[in-house]
Amino acid sequence: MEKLTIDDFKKMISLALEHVSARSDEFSALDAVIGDGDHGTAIVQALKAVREATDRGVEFKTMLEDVGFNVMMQTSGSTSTLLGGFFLGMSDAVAGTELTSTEVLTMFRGALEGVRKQTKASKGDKTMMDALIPAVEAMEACGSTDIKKIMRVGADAALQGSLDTIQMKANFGRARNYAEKSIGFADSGAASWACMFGSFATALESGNSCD
Amino acid sequence: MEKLTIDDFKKMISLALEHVSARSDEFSALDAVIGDGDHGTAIVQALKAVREATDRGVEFKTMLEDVGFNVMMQTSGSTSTLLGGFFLGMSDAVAGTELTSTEVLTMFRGALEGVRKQTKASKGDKTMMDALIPAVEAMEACGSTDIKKIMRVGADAALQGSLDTIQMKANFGRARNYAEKSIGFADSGAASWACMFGSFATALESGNSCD
Amino acid sequence: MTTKIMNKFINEPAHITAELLEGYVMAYRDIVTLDGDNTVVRVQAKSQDKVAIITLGGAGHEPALSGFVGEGMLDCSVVGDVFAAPGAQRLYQALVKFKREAGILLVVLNHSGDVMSANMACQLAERAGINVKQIVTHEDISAGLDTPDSDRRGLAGCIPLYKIVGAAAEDGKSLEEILEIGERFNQQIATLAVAMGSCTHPQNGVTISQLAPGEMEIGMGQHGEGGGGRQMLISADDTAEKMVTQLMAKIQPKAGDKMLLYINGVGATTMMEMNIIFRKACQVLEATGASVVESRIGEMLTVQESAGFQILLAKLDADHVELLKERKANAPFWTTIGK
Amino acid sequence: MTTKIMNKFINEPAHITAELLEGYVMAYRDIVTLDGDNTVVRVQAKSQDKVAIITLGGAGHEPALSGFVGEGMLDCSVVGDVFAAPGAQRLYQALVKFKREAGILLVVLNHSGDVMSANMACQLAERAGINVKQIVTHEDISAGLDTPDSDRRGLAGCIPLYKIVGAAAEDGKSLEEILEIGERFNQQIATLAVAMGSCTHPQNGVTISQLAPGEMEIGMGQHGEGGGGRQMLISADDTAEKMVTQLMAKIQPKAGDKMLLYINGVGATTMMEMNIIFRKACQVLEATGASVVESRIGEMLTVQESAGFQILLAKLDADHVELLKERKANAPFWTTIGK
Ligand SMILES: Nc1ncnc2c1ncn2[C@@H]1O[C@H](COP(=O)(O)OP(=O)(O)O)[C@@H](O)[C@H]1O
Ligand SMILES: Nc1ncnc2c1ncn2[C@@H]1O[C@H](COP(=O)(O)OP(=O)(O)O)[C@@H](O)[C@H]1O
Ligand SMILES: [Mg+2]
Ligand SMILES: [Mg+2]
Ligand SMILES: [Mg+2]
Ligand SMILES: [Mg+2]
Repeated sequence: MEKLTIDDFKKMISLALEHVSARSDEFSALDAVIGDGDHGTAIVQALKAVREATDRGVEFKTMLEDVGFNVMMQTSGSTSTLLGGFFLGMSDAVAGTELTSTEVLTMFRGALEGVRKQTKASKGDKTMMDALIPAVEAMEACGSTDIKKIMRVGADAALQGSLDTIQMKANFGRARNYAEKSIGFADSGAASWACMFGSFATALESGNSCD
Repeated sequence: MEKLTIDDFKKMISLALEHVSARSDEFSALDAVIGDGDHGTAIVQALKAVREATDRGVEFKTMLEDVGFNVMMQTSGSTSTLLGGFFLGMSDAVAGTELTSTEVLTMFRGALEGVRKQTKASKGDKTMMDALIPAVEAMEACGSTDIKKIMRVGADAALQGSLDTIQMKANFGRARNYAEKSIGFADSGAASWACMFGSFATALESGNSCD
Repeated sequence: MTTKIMNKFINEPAHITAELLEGYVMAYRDIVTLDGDNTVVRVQAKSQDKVAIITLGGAGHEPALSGFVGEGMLDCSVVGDVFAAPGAQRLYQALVKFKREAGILLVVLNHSGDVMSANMACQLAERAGINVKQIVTHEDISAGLDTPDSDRRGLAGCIPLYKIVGAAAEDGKSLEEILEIGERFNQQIATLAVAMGSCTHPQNGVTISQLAPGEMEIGMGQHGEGGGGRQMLISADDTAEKMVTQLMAKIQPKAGDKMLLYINGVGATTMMEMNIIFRKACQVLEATGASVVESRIGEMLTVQESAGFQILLAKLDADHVELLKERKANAPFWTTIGK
Repeated sequence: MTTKIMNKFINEPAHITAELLEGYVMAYRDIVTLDGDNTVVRVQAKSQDKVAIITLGGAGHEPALSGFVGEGMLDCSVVGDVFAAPGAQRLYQALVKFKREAGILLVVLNHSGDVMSANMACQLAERAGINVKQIVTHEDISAGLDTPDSDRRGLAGCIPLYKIVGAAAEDGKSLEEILEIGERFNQQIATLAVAMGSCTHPQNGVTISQLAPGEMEIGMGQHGEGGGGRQMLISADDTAEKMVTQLMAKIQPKAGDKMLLYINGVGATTMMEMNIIFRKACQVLEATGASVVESRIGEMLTVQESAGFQILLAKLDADHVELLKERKANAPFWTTIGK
């Protein structure tokens, strides 16, 4: 797979919404352990707003900007700004109606930068960054030009990163106050973002529409 | 037993406080079914105030007035006024340091009148009146001049009256709002007043100090 | 009855009332103070030529009743133990303190303990030549619309009444005038309570009128005593509509009427929920063409940690609106800037 | 996590925030109104030449934060969903509406969602030439006395801050002056929370940070997130003493200091209990020779039906006392008559 079209991107988002929705209760439960128990609700709402804006998109830069603002307009909580930053960062990095594999990498690097504008959290702080950073780094490191392959490598790294949070002590977000007691459960955001990256990869692999 | 002395009266009150305290939780439980669950606490507090004032008494009229006011000063709730009225009514009816059997009857008739000034409840309304009215009526009807005997007759009638409340529907006090649902449990006040009358009788029968 | 572990921040249960009143007057020392045990009075007494407004009632309903002692509302509240009317003798002593030519208005909630204490205290007061009149509140409609006044309880409706008679007294009106204004309001207000989840009596740990999870009871009393029927929990909108419809049957609002609509939280129910209830209640009410000119949502008269609330609905006359909204009041739990 | 039967008066969970805000502005229509979704503003706008005060935060904490919109306090609150910061874009739109020469002060509670939304909105606002400054509150001491500001949460301490900066803005002070007054207060206030019994998230029924009956936790956060250590319930006096001693270690009151002492109820804990807590806290505090000149007991910032409370302790400078007590405020949940 050498090009990523707007339609491909729409499929990625659709499948992410579907999979994340199916596991929503699990993410809320994780958030209840060391947060306020609403991450499942929040991430589903946010992805709905993402999908709504993606649906009306025809060009990457404007669509991704629209997505970022729509998420921050329609939804609430940390996830609103983090996911808003993610898509605004993508929008800053790319343009057009089709992306090459290099542009896809640029887009995800932009996404990471966009999130970094919102939070100082880095790897090891037990946040969604523990899924996102390894994912982007692995995608860049894999050396392939097959977008399908690149996405799967990112997804696997995100999943591993999310599992790694189980042993971490939280330093950011509401969970910080639990300190040592936060060890033993995955971070809800890392888990949901890993699920999202997994869906991105599957959507490209399956080839058929996922709605 | 032909005379009731101040000391006898003090013994009656002491034993009533002792017995009612022992059954306090039961009276609160009954009050919880159709009231606010505090009658046990209330009647014990009230009898403590009664005893405190009785302890310093040397003459019936002044002692009983002091008792009435002390109850209404130191304690709270319906019981405060009902018991206050009971002793003020006694005070209105008798005087001296010893009472004959006729005077004892007059005293209890006065007590009933004192309570009647406070409430319009009568027999069958599922209140403490269902213990008090039968008690006073039975004492007057029994024809004996033995104060011990009179007191026991009153106690038995109070007990029977209190048991009769189980089948009654409440018309007075907080319990009124329960209407039909109030049937099946004794009224807490009837139960505690019956206990008090029972203690009065036992105190005279036992002869020995009960503290 | 069940006794559960008592999840309350208290010390010796027998000291609850004394300690809570002490804490309360410490926190609001600019406005209220204790004058003898269990008697809360204003720091800056109202002038002697005006009618004094006194009330009485058990503790455990905070901020009621003492939260409303202050300029433009109550001069004095005489407090009983938790859920218990104060003794008549204590109330009588307060009447003696506030004895004055202008007279005293005693506001009594219709609960048998309070009524008995008030009656006995007034008997004693009359003998002492004290000019005191009673208003008995009885706005609970749960016993049925045709039930005589004496058989209906007084719920949180006493609170706007305090504001109305308090402002009238501050205006210098006579005892007879104030009585008339207050009784007129009394006839035009109705309250209905709903409970969901019970409370624990803080002195003996007894759970009063237990409700199963998912159950609610409309017509609940102010001490957890039951009332109307139990039913499964329904939505906020359905609850609000059901309750306000019953209240409207009593008050009969018409187009152009000026209404008071309060939601009084009794404990655990959140203001979030009460806002949602108010929304629907107000919509249903205003569909008649009547308009809500005075509203409040909050915990005014509570029942420990019970879940539930009371809806208060009243038709206001022009003088009631003025006294409620345009006269200054400065009590710890009720401040009106006034005009 | 456990999901229990949700004993709440709500309708469709997804509509909670919209409906509660609708009900709220209906009840207090003289004072507040909605200006777009989730944005509460004053009915009578402050004049353009004065600094506007805006805050943001999740719903589910009623009466906070929107309860404090009104003359002399907030001009606007931007509300997120239950326990969730509003999106940055929505907040940015409020900043656009309140754009003015005099500038905008944005009061942000230190919670990562709120901080992230505020930062992004301020980035957008700067690009649009809007003059906005932030004050971030972080008075929770549960993370330890030496913990940097950025790692401490903002609890109910924002509420007296709203009064102080709101009054300063109404006085016509400049944005820089207001910022200085507010930051000075911010450094002199400390808050500590205790929880007993958990709450249910009203949208998903999840029970947050469950505590066993008879257990309590000092240092609890504002959304049921845990904090300090759990322990068995102790008496009210011991709890108050323990908490106020920790607060005093931070604030260091000395003889002659003028203090603020508030008890903020978070839900199910009764005002009866809070009065008892206040009594002891005040006694311990005043034993230092400092005196409490400003106090409140009540539910200001709640956490659904959680049991527990927060103690707020601050040392007040002369201007803080004046702004708190002598300036008029007229918000639905905060009225000061003023001098
Ligand atoms: N400051 C932060 N930096 C990075 N990630 C964060 C931060 N705050 C929260 N998160 C992420 O967001 C997740 C919680 O999201 P959510 O429950 O939707 O937000 P909220 O904390 O506002 O309730 C956390 O598990 C974490 O992964
Ligand atoms: N109006 C009344 N007339 C007669 N007895 C009453 C009346 N009100 C209450 N009682 C009696 O008092 C009992 C309740 O007493 P208590 O619990 O101490 O008072 P309260 O109802 O104030 O909590 C009732 O069971 C009943 O026997
Ligand atoms: Mg969360
Ligand atoms: Mg009782
Ligand atoms: Mg009682
Ligand atoms: Mg949240």
